[in-house]
Amino acid sequence: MNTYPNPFSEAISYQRMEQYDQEHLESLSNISPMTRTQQPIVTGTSVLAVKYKDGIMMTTDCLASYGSLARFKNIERMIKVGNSTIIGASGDMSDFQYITYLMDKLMTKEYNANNGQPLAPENIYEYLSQVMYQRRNKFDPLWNALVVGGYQDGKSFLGYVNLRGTTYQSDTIATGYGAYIAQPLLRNAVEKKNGELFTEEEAKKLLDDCMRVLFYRDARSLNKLQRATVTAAGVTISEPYSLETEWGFAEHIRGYGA
Amino acid sequence: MISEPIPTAQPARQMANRFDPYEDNGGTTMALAGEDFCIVAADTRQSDGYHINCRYAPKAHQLSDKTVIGTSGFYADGICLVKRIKQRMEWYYHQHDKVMSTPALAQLLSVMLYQKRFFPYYCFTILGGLDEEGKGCVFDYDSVGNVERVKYQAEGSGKELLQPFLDSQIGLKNRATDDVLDLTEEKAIKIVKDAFSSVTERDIHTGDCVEIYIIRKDGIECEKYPLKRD
Amino acid sequence: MSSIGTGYDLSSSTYSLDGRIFQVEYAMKAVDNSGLCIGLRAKDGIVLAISKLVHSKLLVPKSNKRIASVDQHIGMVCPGLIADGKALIKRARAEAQNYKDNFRMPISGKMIADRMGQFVQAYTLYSSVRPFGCSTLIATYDSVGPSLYMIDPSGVYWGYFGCAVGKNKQIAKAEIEKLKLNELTSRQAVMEVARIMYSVMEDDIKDRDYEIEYTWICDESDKKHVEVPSDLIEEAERKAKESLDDDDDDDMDDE
Amino acid sequence: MEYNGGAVVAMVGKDCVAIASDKRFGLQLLTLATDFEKIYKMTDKCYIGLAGLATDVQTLSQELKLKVDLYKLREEREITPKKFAHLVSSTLYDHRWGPYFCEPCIAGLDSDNKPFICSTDLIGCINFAKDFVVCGTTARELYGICESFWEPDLGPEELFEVISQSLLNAFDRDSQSGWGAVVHIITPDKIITRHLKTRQD
Amino acid sequence: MNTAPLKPGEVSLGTTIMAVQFNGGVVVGADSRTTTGSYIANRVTDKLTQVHDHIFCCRSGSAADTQAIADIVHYNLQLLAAQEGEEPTVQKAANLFQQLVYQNKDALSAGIIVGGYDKYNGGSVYSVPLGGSLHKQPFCIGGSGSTYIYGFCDAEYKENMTKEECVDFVKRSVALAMSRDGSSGGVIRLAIIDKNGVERIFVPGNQLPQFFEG
Amino acid sequence: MATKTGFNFDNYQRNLFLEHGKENNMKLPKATKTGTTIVGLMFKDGIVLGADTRATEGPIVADKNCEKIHYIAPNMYCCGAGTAADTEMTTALISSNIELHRLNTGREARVVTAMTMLKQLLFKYQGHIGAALILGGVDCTGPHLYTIYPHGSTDKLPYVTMGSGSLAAMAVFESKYKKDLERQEAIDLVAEAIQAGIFNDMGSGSNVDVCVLTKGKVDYLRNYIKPNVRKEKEQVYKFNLGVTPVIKESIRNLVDVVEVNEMEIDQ
Repeated sequence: MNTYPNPFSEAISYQRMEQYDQEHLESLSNISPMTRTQQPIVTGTSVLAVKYKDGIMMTTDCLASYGSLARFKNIERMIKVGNSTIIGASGDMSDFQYITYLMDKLMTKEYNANNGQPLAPENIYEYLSQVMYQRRNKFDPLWNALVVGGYQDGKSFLGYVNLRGTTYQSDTIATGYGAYIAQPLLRNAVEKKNGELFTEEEAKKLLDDCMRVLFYRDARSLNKLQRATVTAAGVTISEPYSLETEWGFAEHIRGYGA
Repeated sequence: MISEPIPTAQPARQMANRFDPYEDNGGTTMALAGEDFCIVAADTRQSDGYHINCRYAPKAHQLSDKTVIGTSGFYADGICLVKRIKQRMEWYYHQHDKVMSTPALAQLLSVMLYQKRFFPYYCFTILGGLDEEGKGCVFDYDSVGNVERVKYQAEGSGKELLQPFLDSQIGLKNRATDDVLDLTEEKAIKIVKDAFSSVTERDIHTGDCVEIYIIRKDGIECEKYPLKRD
Repeated sequence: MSSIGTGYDLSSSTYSLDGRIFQVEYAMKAVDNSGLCIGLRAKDGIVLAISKLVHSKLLVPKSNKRIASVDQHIGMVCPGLIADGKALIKRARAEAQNYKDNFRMPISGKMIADRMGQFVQAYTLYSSVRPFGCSTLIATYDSVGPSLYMIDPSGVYWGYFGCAVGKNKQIAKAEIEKLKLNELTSRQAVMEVARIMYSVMEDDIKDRDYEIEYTWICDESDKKHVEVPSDLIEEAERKAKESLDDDDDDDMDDE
Repeated sequence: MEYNGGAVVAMVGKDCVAIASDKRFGLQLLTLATDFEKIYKMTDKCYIGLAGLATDVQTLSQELKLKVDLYKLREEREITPKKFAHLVSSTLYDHRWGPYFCEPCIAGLDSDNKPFICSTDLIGCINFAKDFVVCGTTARELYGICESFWEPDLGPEELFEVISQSLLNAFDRDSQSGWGAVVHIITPDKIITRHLKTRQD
Repeated sequence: MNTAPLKPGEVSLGTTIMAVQFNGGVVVGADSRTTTGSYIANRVTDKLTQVHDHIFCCRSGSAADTQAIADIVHYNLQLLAAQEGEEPTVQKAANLFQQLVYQNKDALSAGIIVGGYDKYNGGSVYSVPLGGSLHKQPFCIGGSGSTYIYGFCDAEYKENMTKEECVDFVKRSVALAMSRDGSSGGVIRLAIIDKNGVERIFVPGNQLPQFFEG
Repeated sequence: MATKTGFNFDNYQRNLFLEHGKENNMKLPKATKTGTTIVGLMFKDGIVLGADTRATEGPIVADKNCEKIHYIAPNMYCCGAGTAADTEMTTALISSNIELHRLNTGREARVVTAMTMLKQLLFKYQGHIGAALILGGVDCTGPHLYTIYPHGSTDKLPYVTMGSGSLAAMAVFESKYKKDLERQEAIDLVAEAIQAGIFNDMGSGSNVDVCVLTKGKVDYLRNYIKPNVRKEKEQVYKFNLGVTPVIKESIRNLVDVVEVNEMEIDQ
């Protein structure tokens, strides 16, 4: 039997297309405020920080990755805020630069007010936590895990906040892969000291040891680091330096089995 | 794997396409009401997946001389909720020149949770304290503000593990004999400690330390009881 | 300013017959009534100073600052009507932040002066508003180096090596002109400012309670606008008073 | 698991073991029967409790019973609980890629009357425990309460009270199990079976 | 997509691999990083697999797949050598690899470079990329890190290099790729294959050639 | 009766239907996983293997003291992480095959043989058998240590870790490993690595198992360290007898109780 093409089919399909387009557009516009969410693009890896005798010590490497590409190797991932606080960031670098700007804005406001009561690290941490939490409420998070370290009036402060506004304070903090790789070593070292604080040398060695392990095991890390301290003397961020690494044991490994 | 020749470097896509605003930081809270006292307890572990963020991140917060709140679930939401309640209490205090009572707080909390019905606080809340008559009271919430006044309640990651135990020991359920509950403060604290140590054995999200708030008419005491850290 | 308004002075949107805007000129009078304010640009920075009467013994000493920071590298003082000055400072801060919001860099001295000049000038155009009753001294230290600007109520602004506003400004200006500002360090400039302040104010202050505020922005202050260290102020004021006493002695000798 | 619901628990006592289950048979939240016991006798002194999809519970219990009986015919001796556990394990692992939807608990006394309990997951990973094992939709509740109530060296009657109280209070907090319970206490010389009075909601 | 993507949790050789002919033989080289996600599961992997006395393969892609293929080829070449009574040619080895990869292209993710020496052809290099095609080349690079050094290699490669020049070329190329590719890193392993046999060279991670970092 | 060997796929289609069918969305019960920290270390005279002892079902601890170091042969042991049943059955199967191999050849099996068997088995199942293994042993060619991933890839290294706690454990190894450690140093280092997993990874917990393999000798140190013993409970929850409501009771006697008359015995 022959079949005849439906003379209206084209019209119908056209109509349907239109309808589809309309619906499609509507659905797009409906979800558009929710789909603003991005993903991290240029990213930094772990931040490590510990409390020690004189204050806070923090370390990051100098790498910003673009996916698996080691794109920028001279990035500073720690910023000084005021004279007694430092912020270290892992995650998206554009968001971190925005946070840097926010901090500058906040500190300029404080500077202008000149009220004789400089913002304490706790205050900066609280502000930052609120910013992070409010941005997650807008489904437009700042894609970072941040560590705030500070030292003021003889008290050390160390706090963590991430893209969802989750916060905690601890004697040792590590973000990114550091949370899995370095944090066990840091906690162990703290427990071994039995409540005593690290000396500067001990803290340096501990963080360097952790960064070395991270360099061995984190594919987004670089052996070019910076170390920052916050003490009664203020904030210092060191020049980039490298660590000694060990590869000798691998020379005689051959193959994967037989 | 990364397929052999990549045309250009691709940005990382390790995160889910759509941002998930929630995180489950785990933790167990419980409260029980005695005749003239109330106990609110919460463990202090904050976790994310299999990772322990922090061994001491308090989940129970004192709101007044008569009220303590415990929240578990998403830590940031819990903290935000507690902050907002404290603010509302402050306003109430300045308007009425008195501290908000526990039942009034309980109602307020329900409203505040329901206000975020369509973007809820992902936290499981328990409010414990003394009511206007000085009797212990416990209010239990779901994440969108359903509230119930109960004698005892567990919430959070260890809820299912803990609740039957309380049913048996405080609710005296399923007993053929006429057992009478003589719940003294010491006994209640013992039960709370055992409850948490049992939950810690089996629930991976609970551990490190439990903070036990004992609310009496002459004030609140907080006792820390260490738990296993594995 | 001897002319009488004769009806052309009721609005800043109205010129007088000889092409003047009396409201603006009156505003300048308001500035002249202010306590003396001096800005000096030395070779490595800028010093700002302003004297002010303390209206009441109940005020906390050194409170009610007149010199404000607009950004870390910008100091600003508005001799004249205090409230007008506050409004200008607020505006300047907004301008500085706005510049940063857009360009993520600190605003230059030239730009902030220009923006503020335009703002002040806008208030000379409309019948519904009153020109600002204050001048504005802006001290900045940016990538080009230290610079000092002064905006008067008409909105006109110039860059200066040294300027003085307020009571006895003519005498102060004459004193400033004697200085070799290109060779002066900021520290020396503080000394000079204190000396001029005391010598010029002499008569007014004899029996009234006053304070002088000093701020600077120079290499020593890390290019940030801060108050001059108190030990330096003390030293400067002590020397200023000594030289005054010398002058008095001289006067006596003359008599 | 959640389709039919169910709770099984087994505990070790002093020279005795106990195994208990609820009696509900449901279709999700709808209760169809309240006489569905999930514990099956394998040998005189070895019982297995199976929680999970009812059809698999029955199929698996019959398959296991067949294997146990064949073992007896072939070997002319009773299978010991431990061997039985491995039998269950390998039976389940056979179905690694299409598993039976059920989790067994095994309780028994071996030839020296030493208590033995264990449970396995649905693909046969054995969990040898020295205190108690649980499975079914009420597992979380049971884990919590047993952890508090169980003590070493309980006599048969004490063990009965502990396992019963654990089970009753646990499944009262689980909507998918309950409606009666049965407890078997296995001692060297007798098996005591008790049916418990429970809430019927 | 007709090649298998990596299965969840699979271990991958993000990898930079390379083989270059010189007058008298070939040099094969590789980094030593094996990753799961961005965790480095093995930082000193040996990705140069000897499949016969004078034949090597460099593996990139799924570790499991490439190991399985290499094992099979290794077995077959030994069998072949015994049957034919002489060493297999590099081309034969390459053909075996090509067959395996092509016939199982929907199940495998393996990019392989075969390099070796035989008495008929001297040193030769073959590439077997993802789909299972076979390409004879004077030099060949592969793996995720290779994308960063195509330009460098094209610019620097010269025909008829001496052994020393060739080793230096491979070392610098692999080091450059490792410095930019997060999935490559660790140490550089090299093997020089010529008529005299195999010489292995090991460059530890702290003695890599240095380049601009910024 | 002909016995079928290998896996039984009878329920496969049915389960697909139950889980994904039109009106069904039954959840498959969770198989027991061992989140796990397992490690292996080569020292002067042999191999030290280590494991924690926690098995989990989702967020619940299913077994507090399970054994994750499995026997393969008298000179070989294997730690398993991943799906518990898979590690259990895979190692048991290979163990049995190695034993047959030993009987066939009349020689002690080599570690590399077991490794090859394991990797070929796991590769065959393309990662669906969720077993991540650390194989250690000493044979006539000396000590050997391998990791085998679920997809069938292997690594040969002097120190290895696997499981959810592998990062924590590896951190310890990377910062403290040295070549040619003494036996006790090696055991201590392994114990420290496992404890890093136990205390920092929630998938790992309870006790430390250690297995030391040297030429001709195996020391299986079950529960070598017990850092997580539960504290004494605050009180004992004993119930009065008769507290539970009973509807009916039946007793099945296993022993016939016969009244024996002493007199009759005497006769």
